[in-house]
Parts: sequence; C-alpha cells; structure tokens
Amino acid sequence: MRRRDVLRGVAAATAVFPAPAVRSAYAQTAKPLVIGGSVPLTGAAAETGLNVNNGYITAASYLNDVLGGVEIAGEKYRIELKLFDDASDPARATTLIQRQLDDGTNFFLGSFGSNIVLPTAAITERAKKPMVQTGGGADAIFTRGFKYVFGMFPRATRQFAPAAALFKSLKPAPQTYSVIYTNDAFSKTAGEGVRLACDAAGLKRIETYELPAKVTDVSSVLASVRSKTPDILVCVMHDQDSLLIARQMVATNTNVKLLFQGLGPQLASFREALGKYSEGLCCSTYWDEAVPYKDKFFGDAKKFAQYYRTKFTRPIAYHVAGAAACIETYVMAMQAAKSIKPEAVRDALAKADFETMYARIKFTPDGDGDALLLGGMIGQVQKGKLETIFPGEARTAEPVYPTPTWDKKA
Amino acid sequence: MSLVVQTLADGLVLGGIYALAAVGFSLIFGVLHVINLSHGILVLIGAYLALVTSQALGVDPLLTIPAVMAVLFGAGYAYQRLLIQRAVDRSPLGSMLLTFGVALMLQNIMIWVFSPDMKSITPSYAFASFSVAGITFDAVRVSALAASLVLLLCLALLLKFSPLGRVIRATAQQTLAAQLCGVNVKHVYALTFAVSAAFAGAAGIVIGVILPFSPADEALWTMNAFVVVVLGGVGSPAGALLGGLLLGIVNTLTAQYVGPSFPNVTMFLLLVLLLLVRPNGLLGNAFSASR
Amino acid sequence: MSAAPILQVDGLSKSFRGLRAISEVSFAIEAGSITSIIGPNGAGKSTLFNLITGYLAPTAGDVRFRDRRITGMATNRIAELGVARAFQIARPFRDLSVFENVRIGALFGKAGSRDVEATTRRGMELAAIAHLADQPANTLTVGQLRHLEVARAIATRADLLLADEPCAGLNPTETAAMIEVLRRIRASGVTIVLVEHDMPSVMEVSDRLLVLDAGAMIADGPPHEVAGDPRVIAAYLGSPDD
Amino acid sequence: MKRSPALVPLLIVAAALVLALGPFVLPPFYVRVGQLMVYSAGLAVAWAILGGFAGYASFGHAAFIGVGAFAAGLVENQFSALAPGLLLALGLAVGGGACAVLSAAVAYPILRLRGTFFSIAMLGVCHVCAEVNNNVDFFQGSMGINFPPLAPASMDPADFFFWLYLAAGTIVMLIAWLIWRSRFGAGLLSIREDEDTARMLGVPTERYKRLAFVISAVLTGLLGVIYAHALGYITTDSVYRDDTNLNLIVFSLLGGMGTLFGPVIGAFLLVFITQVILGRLLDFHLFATGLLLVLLVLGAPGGVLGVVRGWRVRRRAATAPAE
Repeated sequence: MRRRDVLRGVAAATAVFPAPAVRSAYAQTAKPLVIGGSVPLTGAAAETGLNVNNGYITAASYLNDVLGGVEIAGEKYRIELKLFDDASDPARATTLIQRQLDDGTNFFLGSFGSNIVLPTAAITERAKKPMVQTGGGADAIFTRGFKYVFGMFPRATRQFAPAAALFKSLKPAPQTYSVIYTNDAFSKTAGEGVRLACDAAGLKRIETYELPAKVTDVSSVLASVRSKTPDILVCVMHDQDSLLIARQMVATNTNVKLLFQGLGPQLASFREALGKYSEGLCCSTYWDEAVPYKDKFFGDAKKFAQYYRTKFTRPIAYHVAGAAACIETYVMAMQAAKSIKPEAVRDALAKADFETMYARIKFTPDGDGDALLLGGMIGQVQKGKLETIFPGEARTAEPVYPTPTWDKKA
Repeated sequence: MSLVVQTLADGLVLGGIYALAAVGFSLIFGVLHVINLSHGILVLIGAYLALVTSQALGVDPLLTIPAVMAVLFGAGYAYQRLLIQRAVDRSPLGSMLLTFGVALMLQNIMIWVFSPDMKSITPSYAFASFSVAGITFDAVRVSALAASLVLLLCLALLLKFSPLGRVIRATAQQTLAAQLCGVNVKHVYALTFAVSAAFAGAAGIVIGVILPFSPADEALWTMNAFVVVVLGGVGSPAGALLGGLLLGIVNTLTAQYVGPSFPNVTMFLLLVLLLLVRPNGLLGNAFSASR
Repeated sequence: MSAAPILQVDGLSKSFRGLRAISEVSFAIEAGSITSIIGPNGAGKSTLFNLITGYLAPTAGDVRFRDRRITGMATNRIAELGVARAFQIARPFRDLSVFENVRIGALFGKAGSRDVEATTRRGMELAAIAHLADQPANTLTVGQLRHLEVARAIATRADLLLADEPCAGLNPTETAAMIEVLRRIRASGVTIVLVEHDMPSVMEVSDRLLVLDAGAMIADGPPHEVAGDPRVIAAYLGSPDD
Repeated sequence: MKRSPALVPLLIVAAALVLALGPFVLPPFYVRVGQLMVYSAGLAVAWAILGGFAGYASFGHAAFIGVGAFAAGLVENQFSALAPGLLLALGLAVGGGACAVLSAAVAYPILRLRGTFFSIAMLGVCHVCAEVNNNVDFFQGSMGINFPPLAPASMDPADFFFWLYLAAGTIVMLIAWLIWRSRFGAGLLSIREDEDTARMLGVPTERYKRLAFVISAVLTGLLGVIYAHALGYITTDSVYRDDTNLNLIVFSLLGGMGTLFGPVIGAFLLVFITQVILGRLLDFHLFATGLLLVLLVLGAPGGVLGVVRGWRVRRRAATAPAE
C-alpha cells in the first residue's frame, strides 16, 4: 500500500554461444530441479513483481516444455519453480523463504526491492544456498561479505557511468544539467550516481530536484526548469512518473536540449502514450528485444520475446528478461560446474562469464553485476523506434543532439 | 513574482480536482457518520470504467461520465444496503473497518482484472496548452478542472433544491426527527451512498485523464479525501471545494518553496494540526457532529 | 446543624452567548442535610449542577466546597475532594458488571486511603443492589440503573452527593425504594443535594427547598413554607387547576 | 474476570517457557512463523494498552515501530565497535527513548480527539513520521539502514530472534497484566466506557490516557528495534507499513477487543492463517484479509473471546431455564 518501489536496474548478460537448442525425447524421465523464491504480486512492488514473476515462468517453461529439460553433468533435469507472493512485505518473505529451505530447496531467485531481497538473502546466505536476483540493487546487499548472493546489475551507486560517458561524447558538448529523482531507495541512489558521474564528467549542475516517491504533480518543478534551463535534464524515477513528467513538459512547453529519463521511453506503451513527442527522448535500456546478444537456449532476444508472447499478453519489459536470465545463468553455472551442489554452483556463478539474450553475465567479487557489462546501454527514440546510441559497439544509430523542441515535434 | 502566480494557478487547478475526489467522502461522513475507507477504490473504479468504455467506444473519456456515474450509483446503493447498513449502528470503528475490508478485496480484484500496472487515459488534447498573461495552463488539467467544478455545482444544486437533497440534509441534521416524519432512513442512507459513489466515479475519470493510476493508488485518494474534508468541513460541496483548493495550493507551494518531496509531509502535518485545532474543518461542520 | 456549610455558592452566574442561564445564585448547604432544588423546566437546575461539578465554567461567581474554592477546577479534581454526582439519565459503564461499575467509584473518587472491596460492597448495599453484583450493567432496568448510579457515586466516599432527578420516571414502588436509599445515605453522613420534579417525594425527604426560576433563586426554606410561597406557586406549581 | 491474582502471570510465564522449546522441536519455518506470531502478539498487546483498555484505537502505531527502529539504527551505526549485547541494549534504550519523547510530545494534543478522529489523526502522525524519515537525508529512510548482526555465531539467527521476541513479548504481556489489574487499568477501562463519567468519578483521565499512550508507544518501539535487527536492513517501507497499522486493530478485533488475552489470540490466529494457510496462495491474500475483516465486523464483532463468552452465556441460560 505504500509507494511503489520499482527498482530499476536489471542487467543481463549474454553469452555468445549460438549453440542450437537440443530437444530431448526424455523429458518425462527428467529429474526435478527445484528453484524457489518469493515475488511481490501484491503490495507496493506488485507491478514490477509481476514482470519478474513472468520472466521466471517464461524461462522455466521454455527450458522444460520446448527444450524438454536441461542437461547438467549428463543428467536431464526439469526446472520446477516454487514461487510465492510475499506481498512486498519483508517479514512475510523471510518466512516463505524459510519454508522453502526447510522443504529442501537449494537454489533461490530474488524478490523485488532491496528491503525484501536483503533479509531473505541473509537467510539463504547462512544456509549456503545461492540466490541469483534481479530485484535488489542497494549497495548494502553487496557490502556485507555475502558469498552466495548475485545481482544481475551493478550496485546502485555505479549505475550511471555509461550515461555520463555518452553526455561527454556529444557534439556540441553540453555544459549544464539538472537532475530530478523520486524519493525511493533506488531512484535516490541513482540520483546520487548521476551527480557523481556527471560532475566527474565536467558538467555543471544547475539544480537538483527531489520528488516524493509518489508523484502527482510536477508543475512547480517544471516552472523552475523553465526559469533555469539546463542543457540536459536527467530524470531518474519509475516509468509512470517519467510519463507524467514528459506529458507535463509537453503541455507546458518546457524544453531542454536533451531529456534523459532513466526509465520510461524503453517501454512501447510509454512511446505510444507520448506519440510523436517521444522523439529524441533518451533512456537507459538495460534490455529490449532488439539487443544483439545471442543465447544458447532461446537463440536471441527476439526469439525470447516471441516465446514470451505465446505465454503472456502483458507487454514485455526488461525485468522479464532480467528474471529469465537469472534462470539461464543458474543453468549455465550448473553446466559449467557439472554439478547441482549449491557450493559448486556458487563457485561457478562467481566465475561466470556467459552470454545470454539479456546481456553478458559477469559478477564482481562482491556479487553485483559488472558495471560495464551489466550497466546498461543508452537508447534514444528516433522516428518512433528506440535505437541504441551507447555504448559504441552496440550502437544502432547516431545520437541526435540537441533534440527538437516540443512544438516542432507536433 | 510570476513563479508565485504560476504556482498558485497550478495549485488551484489541482485543488479543484481534489475537491471533486473528496466530495463523496465528505457527504457520507456528514450524513452516515461513516469514514468510508473504500472511497479511493470507488474513485479508481470510475477511472478503470472510463478507460475500458472510452477505448471500446472510441469516445472522449470525459463523455463517459454519465454512464460511469449511473453504474456507480447503483453499485453504491447496493453496497450500502447490503453491507454498510449492517455495521452502521455498531461502533464507528466497525463501519470504518468494514469499508477497509471491502477496499482490500476490491483492490485485489482490480489487480486480477486490470493487473497491478499503471494505466493512463490519453485524450486527444493531452498535450495542448495555452497561456494567459504569462501563466501556462495545460489543457487536460484545465478541462479536468472545468469538469470538476461543473460536477460540484450540480451536486450543490441537487442537495439544495431537489427533494432528494432536502431529505438527505434533513436526515443528516436530525436522524430521529426525520424518521418520525416518515423518512425511510435506510433508503436515504443508501441514496446518499449512491450519490457519493457516483461522484467518486466521476472524480476517477477526471483523475484518470490527468494522472496515471494503478490499483495501489486507492489509499492515496482516500487519504486525500480525508485531508480535504478535514480542511474544508464535513458534508458540503462548498466545504470540499474550499478544502480541495487549499490542499492544492499548499501542495504546489510546498513543492515549489520547500522541496518537491515535501507536499506529503505538509499534507499530513496539516491533517493532524487541523484535527487538533478545528476538528470540524475550517467552515465548521455543515451537519451534525460525529462522535 | 450549625457547623460551617459544606457547600457555599456565591453570586454564581452563567451565560450562554449572552443568554443568562443562571444569574447571581447564592446559597449555602449545611453538612448532613438533604436539600432539593426545584423549579420549572429550563429554570437552570442542571446547569447549576454542571457548574458545581466543574462541567461548565461559570461566567461569574464562586463555588466553595468545605471552604475551598473549586470554581473552574477539573471535574476529576473536584471528585477527589469529595463531591459526587449521579446523572438523571444513567450513564453506567455498559460492558462492566454492577460490581465493576461500583468498584471504579471506590478505586477513584475522594483522595485518601480506602479498602476498595469493602467500599464497593458498602456502596452496593447502601443503594440496595448488592444482589445484582455480577450482572452486566447493560441488562439492568431503568430503576436499577438509577440505584447503580447512586451506588457508584457513594462508593467514591463523597461527602456531598449531587443527585439529578433520581426519581424521574420511576413508579411509586421504585420511588419509595429510592427515597429509602437516599435516607440511608444521609444517615451514613453524606450531604445530599437533589434536583427533583416529583413533588411528593421532595416534600417527604427534604430538609430544605431551593426554588429556581429562569436562572434566579426565588425561594429558600423548609418544604412547607416554600410550598406555600405565592411566588413559587405562580412560577412553578402553575395555576390551581393544573 | 477475577481469579486468583498470581495465576495469570504464572500462566503467562509457563506458556512462554513452553513456547521457548519451539526451536528444539519445530522445523525452522515454524520457528520463523513463531517469530512473527510472538512479535505480532507483543505489538497487539502493546497496542491494546491504549486501544483496547482505554478505547483509543490508534491507526498509526507503525509510526513507533519505524521511529524506534530508525533511532536505534542511526545510533547503533555510530557505535558499531560495541559488543552485540551492549549494542542491542543501546538500541533498545535509544529506540524506546525516541518513542517516549515522540509520544509524550504528541499525546497532549492528539488525545483530545475522540473516536475515529483520533484513529485517523494517528494515521496522519504515522505518515508524517514516514515521510520525514524518508525525505530528510539524515534519517536515511529511503536509502535504507543496516543493522549489525546480533546473534552469536553458534546460534541460528532464527532461533535467536525467536527467543528475543519471546522474552520481549512476555515482558509486554506481564506489563499489560499488571496494568490490567491495577487501579490505572480500571481507570483506563472506565475511560473506554465513558470518559466524562470516569472523570466525574475522579479518574484523572488526561493523565491516564497520556500515560497509556506513552507506555504503548514505548513498548511498540522496543519491539520495532528487535524487528529491525531481525531483518538486518530496513527502508522506510519495511517499518512504516499501513498493513501493520491495520493488523494491529484486526488482532484485537479477531481475538476480542478490550480483553487481556484477545489480542494475543488474534495475533496468533491471524499470523497462522496468513503465513501457514494462505502462505501458499499466490495473489489471493489481500482478498482473504479483506474478507476476514468484513466477516468479523458483521458476524463476530466481539472476536473469538466474544463468541466463546456468548456460548457460555447461552449454555448457562440453557442449564438454568427456571430462572
């Protein structure tokens, strides 16, 4: 019931093994491989929780039903997911995780929201069972010396480095920026990350605006932006808040040379809602179905998205892919370890360097995602499509800067 | 200077919408002495109904207002007769908790039906704006405000001049006397609830046009309504309007001059302070006191 | 009956928005007496009680209890000094038993040490409801509730009991029982001030009558004298054929 | 209500001792459910000292969980070199103290409100605390705050915190019992029944209400400090929860409002239902909680104890028809 705490930041890794999937005729004889976890299907984090949940289900059912199971050390396994609703309540999540541990579950997926992930991770850590999660980015998770907890994206304070690098490379060089962030754990940390990265890149900060976690009106902030206009306006907040800001900016004709929204424009629904006005908007894209990564199970991101659509009508979001990549990462680590012993799998995860349709998966010694590989890319809406403009090697289009004013887009 | 004026103007626009969103809550509180914690859910139902019908029929969301109000009128009547009436004579806490239980159930049902996602209604004029004397207004918000004011006026006229309005006011002031005069109090309660639900639904549409919404927002709109009522006083459209406008202005002023993350703090501080200083609202209590 | 008065009211006035409910009322109550305050409806009797017990603050004037000024004191402080009040419309603690109701009076009320159990028993016995001890208060009849009201007030070990129409609405048998209770209470050393409508019982039980009309005191004296006072007859008893 | 006075505390302690054996015989899941049960029961009783005894039903007691937890965390992190035991003692002192100060400051004005006005004003207080905690950087509410581990390395933290909760819950229960049978408790009860009459009988209502409020807040805060340690890392969302605000009322409502043991029964039942029975349901529990609330209000406003009492009265009436 509290403000939605949508963490952004999912990273993914992708390994470039274009190995074709092998169907097995022995699906029936496969042994069960239980992977447990809780997801917030109700409460504050429900919206993203559902995406995470669907991602887990998509990956598991593809591996089981389409590929007929996965082969690990010569044995055929079916993935058996045990997911429960933790209602965005950390106390409830801890009992649910404990119940699964008691039932003999050895591998865990993460919930969504650092305040849930950390207490549950503490339990699995103590039991020496791995947890691969895509929902907790707070630095605290990765600074406690946990050995069995792996996150699919860099810790929160390291996530804005790529964007700052992009800003620096633009011509003519932008001089100033302002940042707006909402007051939830992730956005606030990300806002801090923006300030660190952009100040380091030599940009001058004009203003920092902090919004409440649940935004209803930004008229006053926009009035201030109009009177002290920066070259770049960076908004780090949830999708729906980004939409609200963009809509009000259009409506009040508040223009900046570049509007960078941490989250929002990567969603098709967001671009549809804004229509022509979405042109030129930039965002972090941790993933979309156009990413060029290859995947040894699905083939590539596009095929993953196609399969997802056969199972769900809900629009695909990057959390879906991040969640699916958690399961792929598990399977590849098990295959690398040639074992389903938790300790062996943990060691393989720590050494992971796999390509998946999500991203290239590699963890730091602390367990969070590699800042370069899992730090995300930058996209820009160009002619209605989301093109990747950073980093250089994944680039599908050149960045447009400065972007046209709203009235020119109409 | 112009920043102050712009802030005030933004506040008034927002406030008009808050007022509409709160007026039903206020009416129920004034007449039935029930704190309807499912008010926010009724608001959201309006928004979702408008989303579904405006998409299905391809009409402007604001045009769905009469149909949505009619549906919620019926639902509100049944809700009061079947559930709330049974708890209304017990403790005030009981009826409040009952509405809370209903809110939880409906929220869960909404999550099943509409998913927990943010939805938004995007009318054709979503991005238009105009300026008057250097103050920028965006068209959606202004049309939402206009719709709110018209609806509030309708309710005020209904309460003041229609036979139904007279009976409602009489029942609120002197329940026993009204009963002795042959008023079917249960029926009047249910009608009051139905009217409130209808206006909550209309408010939902107006809100849906300017803001994205999701099932988890219900608590926000209930709390907003509560603050508006505490600010403006119980039971009258005029009180709701005053409270709504005040809340809107306080919100935008705080956002501008204290910090954008502080409107909620000031809103709740205001709530607590006002309950302490003037439990009956700034306008006083339009109807009788509630224990 | 020549000791210092237990209650002294001096020039007490109360206005509500300019309307005078009580004006310049003065009287003194002897310890150990039963005094009745009578007067037509709206004469200000209940307001007077509310002023004495601290429910309302007077506009002017003084109330002294045992020579101590209690004007404007908090109700509970006045109760701690030894003033108790029984309401006309009984206000029992509905969810508690008769015993528990009376026990609250015994636990609080007048300051000083006490034996709670004994005081509770005594209060119930004085008010003749000891046999109802375990009944929940919400099952009592109107008459029994009046007794409970009085028992609870007495259990505070008050020296002064202000009883607001204890006999209103009771049938003759119940009225007689109540009068008996009041007599017993007085006999136990408690001073009683009554507001009462029921003239026969007033005449029977009171040592003295005070008559209020339109907020002012118009007569004061022994029952028989007052009953013959033409002003009282005009103001309160009405025309002869009433 | 009156039995041999020493029996009740003996019963409470005996029950606690029996429960303390839990971790030796139960699988860890049930130990965690037990944690939640005992924690919730403690909160429910602390709430009931004000809400059940005095009839001031707070809808914002999560404020004290949050204030206690964050105050303790902020201070503990400054003294992280201390031994775990001392650190907990420090945290409890600071958390309890912060709640005492806050509640004492709020008590005077807010207790002038009655009925649902008080309930909602408390909700407002809770949200103000949550927002301030979340928005003022000093309090680290939105970034989250770490709590140093307390459990000895040899002990499973689940067991450790179960016992800690149990000890705290037992103390809260004993305090509640002491209040219940004291003059203070009788005064609170009379306030719940009819505040004006109580005052007229000499009950110092203002002082009693304030005292009950502060005691209730401090006990809630102490439990909040332990809760935060059990989680290890909290954000504003972890502690200032509206569902906690609601549950505290439901516990009493379910068990029996205004009784000594009702809140405990209600907390045990509700936690068992939601964690064990409904734990396996995916996205159904909001609905289930709502339904339970509706059924309770309409069908059994006296809660479990109310129903039991009803049976007894009816059986007595059936066995003694001649009267």
